[in-house]
Amino acid sequence: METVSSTTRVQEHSGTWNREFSGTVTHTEPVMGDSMLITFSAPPALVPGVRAGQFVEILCRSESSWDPLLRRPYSIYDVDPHASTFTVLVRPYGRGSAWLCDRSPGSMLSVLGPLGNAFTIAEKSRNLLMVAGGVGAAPLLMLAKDATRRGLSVTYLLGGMTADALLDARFVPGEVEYVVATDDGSQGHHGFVTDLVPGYLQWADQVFSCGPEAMFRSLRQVVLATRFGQHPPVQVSVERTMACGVGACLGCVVETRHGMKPSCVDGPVFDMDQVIWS
Amino acid sequence: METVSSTTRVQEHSGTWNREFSGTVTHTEPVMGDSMLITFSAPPALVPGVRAGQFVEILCRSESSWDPLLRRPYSIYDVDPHASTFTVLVRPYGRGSAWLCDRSPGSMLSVLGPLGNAFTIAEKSRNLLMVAGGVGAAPLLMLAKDATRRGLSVTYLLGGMTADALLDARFVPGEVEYVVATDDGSQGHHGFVTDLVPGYLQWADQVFSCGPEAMFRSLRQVVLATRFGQHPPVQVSVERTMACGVGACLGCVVETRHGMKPSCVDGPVFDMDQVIWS
Amino acid sequence: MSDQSQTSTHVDATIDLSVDLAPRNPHELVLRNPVIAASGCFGYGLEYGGIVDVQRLGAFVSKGVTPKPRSGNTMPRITETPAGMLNAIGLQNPGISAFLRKYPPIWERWHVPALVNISAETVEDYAMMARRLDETPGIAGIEVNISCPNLAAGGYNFGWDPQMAADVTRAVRQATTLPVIVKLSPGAVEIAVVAAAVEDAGADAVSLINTLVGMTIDTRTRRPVLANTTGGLSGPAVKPVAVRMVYQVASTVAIPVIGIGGVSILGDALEFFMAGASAVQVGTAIFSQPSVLTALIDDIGGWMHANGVANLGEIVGCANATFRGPASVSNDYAGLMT
Amino acid sequence: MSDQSQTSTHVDATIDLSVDLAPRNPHELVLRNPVIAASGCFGYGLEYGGIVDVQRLGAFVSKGVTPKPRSGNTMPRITETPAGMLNAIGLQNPGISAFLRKYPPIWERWHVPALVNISAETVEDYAMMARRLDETPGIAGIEVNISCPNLAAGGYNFGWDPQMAADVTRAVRQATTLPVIVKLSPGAVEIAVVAAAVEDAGADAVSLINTLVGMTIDTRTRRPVLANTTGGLSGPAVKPVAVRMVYQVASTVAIPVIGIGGVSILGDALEFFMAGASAVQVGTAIFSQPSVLTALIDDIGGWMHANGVANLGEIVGCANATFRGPASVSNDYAGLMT
Ligand SMILES: Cc1cc2nc3c(=O)[nH]c(=O)nc-3n(C[C@H](O)[C@H](O)[C@H](O)COP(=O)(O)OP(=O)(O)OC[C@H]3O[C@@H](n4cnc5c(N)ncnc54)[C@H](O)[C@@H]3O)c2cc1C
Ligand SMILES: Cc1cc2nc3c(=O)[nH]c(=O)nc-3n(C[C@H](O)[C@H](O)[C@H](O)COP(=O)(O)OP(=O)(O)OC[C@H]3O[C@@H](n4cnc5c(N)ncnc54)[C@H](O)[C@@H]3O)c2cc1C
Ligand SMILES: Cc1cc2nc3c(=O)[nH]c(=O)nc-3n(C[C@H](O)[C@H](O)[C@H](O)COP(=O)(O)O)c2cc1C
Ligand SMILES: Cc1cc2nc3c(=O)[nH]c(=O)nc-3n(C[C@H](O)[C@H](O)[C@H](O)COP(=O)(O)O)c2cc1C
Ligand code: FES
Ligand code: FES
Repeated sequence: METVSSTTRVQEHSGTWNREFSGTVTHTEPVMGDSMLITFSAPPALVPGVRAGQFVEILCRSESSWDPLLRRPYSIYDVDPHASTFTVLVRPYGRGSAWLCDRSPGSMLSVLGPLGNAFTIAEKSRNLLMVAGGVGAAPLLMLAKDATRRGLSVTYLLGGMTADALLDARFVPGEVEYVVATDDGSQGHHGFVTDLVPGYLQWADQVFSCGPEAMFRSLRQVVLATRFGQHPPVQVSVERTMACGVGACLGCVVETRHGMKPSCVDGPVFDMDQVIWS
Repeated sequence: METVSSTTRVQEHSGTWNREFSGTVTHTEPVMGDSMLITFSAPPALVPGVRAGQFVEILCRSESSWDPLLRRPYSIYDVDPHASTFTVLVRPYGRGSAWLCDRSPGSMLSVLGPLGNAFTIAEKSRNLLMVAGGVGAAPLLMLAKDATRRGLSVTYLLGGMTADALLDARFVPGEVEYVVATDDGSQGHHGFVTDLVPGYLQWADQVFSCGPEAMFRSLRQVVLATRFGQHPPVQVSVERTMACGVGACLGCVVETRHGMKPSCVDGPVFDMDQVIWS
Repeated sequence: MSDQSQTSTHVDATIDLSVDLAPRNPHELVLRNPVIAASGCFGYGLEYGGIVDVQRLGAFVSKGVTPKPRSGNTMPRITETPAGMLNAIGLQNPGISAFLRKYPPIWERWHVPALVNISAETVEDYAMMARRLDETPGIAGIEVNISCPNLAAGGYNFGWDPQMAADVTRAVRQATTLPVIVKLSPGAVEIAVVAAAVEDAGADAVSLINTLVGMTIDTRTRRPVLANTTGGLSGPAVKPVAVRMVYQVASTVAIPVIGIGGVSILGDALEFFMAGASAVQVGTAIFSQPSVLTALIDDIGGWMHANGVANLGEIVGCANATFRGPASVSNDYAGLMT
Repeated sequence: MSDQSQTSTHVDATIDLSVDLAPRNPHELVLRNPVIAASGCFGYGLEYGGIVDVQRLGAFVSKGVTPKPRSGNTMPRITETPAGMLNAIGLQNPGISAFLRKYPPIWERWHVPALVNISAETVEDYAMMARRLDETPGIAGIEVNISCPNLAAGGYNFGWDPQMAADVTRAVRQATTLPVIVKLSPGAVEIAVVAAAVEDAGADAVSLINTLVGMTIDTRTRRPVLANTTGGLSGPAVKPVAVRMVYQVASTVAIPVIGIGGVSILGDALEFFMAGASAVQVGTAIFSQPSVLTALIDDIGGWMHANGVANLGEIVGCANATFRGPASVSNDYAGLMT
């Protein structure tokens, strides 16, 4: 199994020079406690090509300001080809995300994307396990929707600090088995989301994960201890500070068995066993 | 005649440590073409002491940004002691003013002030001539309101590029003789506002002016050629780039007969004949 | 604001914010807290009356004073840059004599230590000013601004050359028993070498950085914005350079280091402490938010409380594997801090 | 965007955006316009495919190449600072041999001139790379990055010392007839002295500035943010320093000067031209807004049109009373420009 870059494909679909665009916020909606779903317009040519796992880079400042300087990457949570919109799920954390969560319908956003590779569902896979932590929920929800649309079985595990920080079930397609864990036990399993994983490994053909690095580590422990063995069919979407988003600056590399790879182009999705976990 | 600093007085009125405050925008109103009247709340203790000619320094960036770095000074256009608000008149020009004109009711502003000295109406003065150019209209309108409230006669001359850029007469008290000039002749006198001044110099006991430096220069030509002679009772509010606003940085000095004076403390209002016009 | 003051009083009882910036000097220079208003950004301590409670500060440094009165540069003197500003005030000041008559008598009645920043173009003039300050009550210490052109060296900056910097330091040291802080120039190729030289020459502490030299051009007039052509760059923009230099200097000298450059919020001050600074100076940020000074004192106290840090010395230099700093002078746990 | 391109075609007919960056070199280095993508910020000219029309650029500079392959520094390698960023990529690159196999054959078919940025730790290695580039089609010129530690001088930076900078330049000059641009380090005390030295040693042009050295500390982990501890500061934050240095260098040398540092909008490019730069490089701004590159070309053309400037040379150095720059090489009206 290989994760493939869909960058080239998007280009073909979309004509040239327009992956840097200005999007108008059309809708914002609070979700997962203090996070925000932000929907904005995108050029029609860009929308159909998007695949789950890809991201956009958003400039989090007004035109009158040089600070904060760099774009922030956000996974694409959803696309709407009819309305020609992208949706991202943003947790207010530092300066950029706080600014972003303050936008309202009508606000303009400078967007670069879609960028990066995507999760890859193998042809023979029928049963997919998704393991999400926090805002890692975003790309996996898009993947879950794609998969159910294609008639595949999906179990979607989500971990959060408290019940309040979880994704309301109404956002998750009915066909998906949605199971949650909270650090404080206020909803679902009391503990880490990765505690739930062993129960599904017999069933799953592939595992997809997105969340904090610590979650990947325990996921890896769990997976390596099972039948999946040496080359587990696990794909993880990693998070690195990024600048360019296109492989030009080499600021976002991940150490893999084939060298230092820019996670904005050769990722953010990597086969778990290709990454050298430090 | 001397222009006096009212800084000390404000302090006494207001108690300590609160001239740096957070104001909530309560009202915005387009005026003079693309400019904006912005009204925001101020601590009640600060409002009654304000005198025409004083200014506030406003931080023109969001909390998530370090840029633009410095506060911008804006003349106080009006105060409302009952509502406990200040109003400023802002022309969108560069980065700071554009950001400011984008605020809407509910927005928070970081404000420092009132700062600076004020126009001084001599005890014996009955007839006051005000000569304003562009947003220089702001402090003089406050002065005109004060003066008419005290029963003095006021002629208020305002120059602008076009009719559109002038202050609508409804903003000017009825008692004030309001005369305008436009560069393009679209309203009032076709030419500079200073062309109108000679006709009023016999009548006026004092002249007050605020506007671009070039306007001061022609005002000075006009005044020096008249009965006012060597020590004309003319006060001008000058504009210098400022940083601290309190006399600490010496970035905003005006060269006067008594040396380099910080215009944020010893100004912005200066006796015209005290300034060394380069 | 009064809430914050109460918090800080509360916190003060359990934690120690004080710092000695001149451990080698019998006079010592103990500040109640590590927040100092920087030279040129706080006038003579009077200008922010009614806005900042100057008595709460760890100390303040007065505007640079020179042997003779100076009217400063022609205007414009300041301009804004991305997340920073340029200034070319040109050391407008009344000269050492008028200065001594006017300000120290006021400061003598204050709680807050007043540090006097001095600038000159010859070694002799630095020494002369130090001698006159030495005799004057109301002055807690001297900050020697060596980012000045050396007339004897054709205008080459004192602060760029270890030898010239040491000469100034030695002359000042001999002229006064007051605590002497030497303020380093970021224009030096290897600022740590200059720091080591002034340490050897008798400095009680070093402060850094002074401004970087920059300029901007008004594209409408096609002339430099500042009448002086170039100016000093300060503010958040320079902070990464300042933190790096503090880190390098603190790895090299054993005297206290005072961090300067872009300090605006708690996190900035902590960065400087962790890089090896025992105190920070705040300059440009005062212009944007005067309340930053007292807020920093409160916030540092609050952070120490929340993080179980009883004494600021515990974190000074903790990011720095090769830290030598003041702890190695006054106590012996510096080696444990990495 | 397509609108803008049309405008620019229109403007191109009446004004001349072209610039020769190597008037002393028989090969010459004539760019169609003065906008160059900076080294390390535009990969190998391929990465922004589908986003930036690379063929419209005046030129681009490829990521620094070294004698041997380098896997670069460990992560994190970049972090944001106020109006700037720090990078410590550590020159990740495939090494000169793999580089030569991979990229010049592609560039050979391109219209846009490809400039190759080289870094090394010995004079001999610089010369060796220059020799190998000289033999390779598809390369328009060499940019010599001298902000590198000189192994023979215990790691002292080549770019800080006029003599060491001249040594590198001379060695490269002797190894190639290609246009040679020497990229200066802002760490030098007097960058104009280094510029004069490399001019004498045979540089066709100088480019400046490379990044300033900075660092930031993660106050939660209490460790430097970058795995490498320090990194290079770039972006709008450094622009005032860069403009000042370009101004000083352009007053000193007669070869073309290429301005680098924070260029993000038309006004920034104009500042550098007026300070004495014949062209600009754009680095960090590409990350925030890739369209900046072609927008700048359009906007410079539009500005020249609106301001009656037919040839960019008319404004190069116009803010600079002591400008010596390229006009004094290629024509004789430099003296009229102040
Ligand atoms: C491929 C990719 C996809 C992403 N998708 C999403 C998404 O869907 N939703 C979402 O909310 N975020 C997502 N992120 C994270 C996002 O890009 C920002 O990093 C995040 O919003 C914080 O940015 P900020 O400007 O608010 O914080 P900053 O102001 O940049 O950071 C504040 C402080 O936190 C530190 N910091 C910043 N980011 C992190 C981090 N991730 N972990 C730990 N410390 C950090 C900084 O060093 C700084 O000290 C994604 C990141 C990547 C690389
Ligand atoms: C005492 C005082 C009172 C003021 N009162 C008012 C007021 O009531 N209403 C109002 O709209 N403005 C007023 N101003 C001007 C105001 O402070 C700002 O300078 C103005 O809003 C422009 O700021 P900006 O951030 O938009 O422009 P910036 O981004 O700071 O400037 C954009 C460009 O214009 C240049 N520039 C900035 N200001 C000026 C200027 N004044 N003249 C020429 N070039 C300039 C800058 O150098 C820069 O190149 C006052 C200024 C002073 C000193
Ligand atoms: C307007 C202004 C005036 C200054 N005057 C002096 C001075 O007289 N003497 C001095 O040593 N430093 C002077 N400085 C430098 C500051 O003390 C400080 O070193 C520098 O601004 C960096 O700190 P900051 O980023 O917090 O401002 C001045 C700085 C500014 C902005
Ligand atoms: C991520 C990154 C990588 C860089 N790599 C190189 C390099 O390999 N060689 C070099 O000479 N300069 C390199 N630079 C410096 C830039 O070319 C440029 O000189 C500097 O960033 C200042 O310009 P800017 O402010 O426009 O970015 C790099 C800069 C960045 C931000
Ligand atoms: S963000 Fe620049 S290479 Fe990935
Ligand atoms: S703005 Fe600082 S002295 Fe006036």
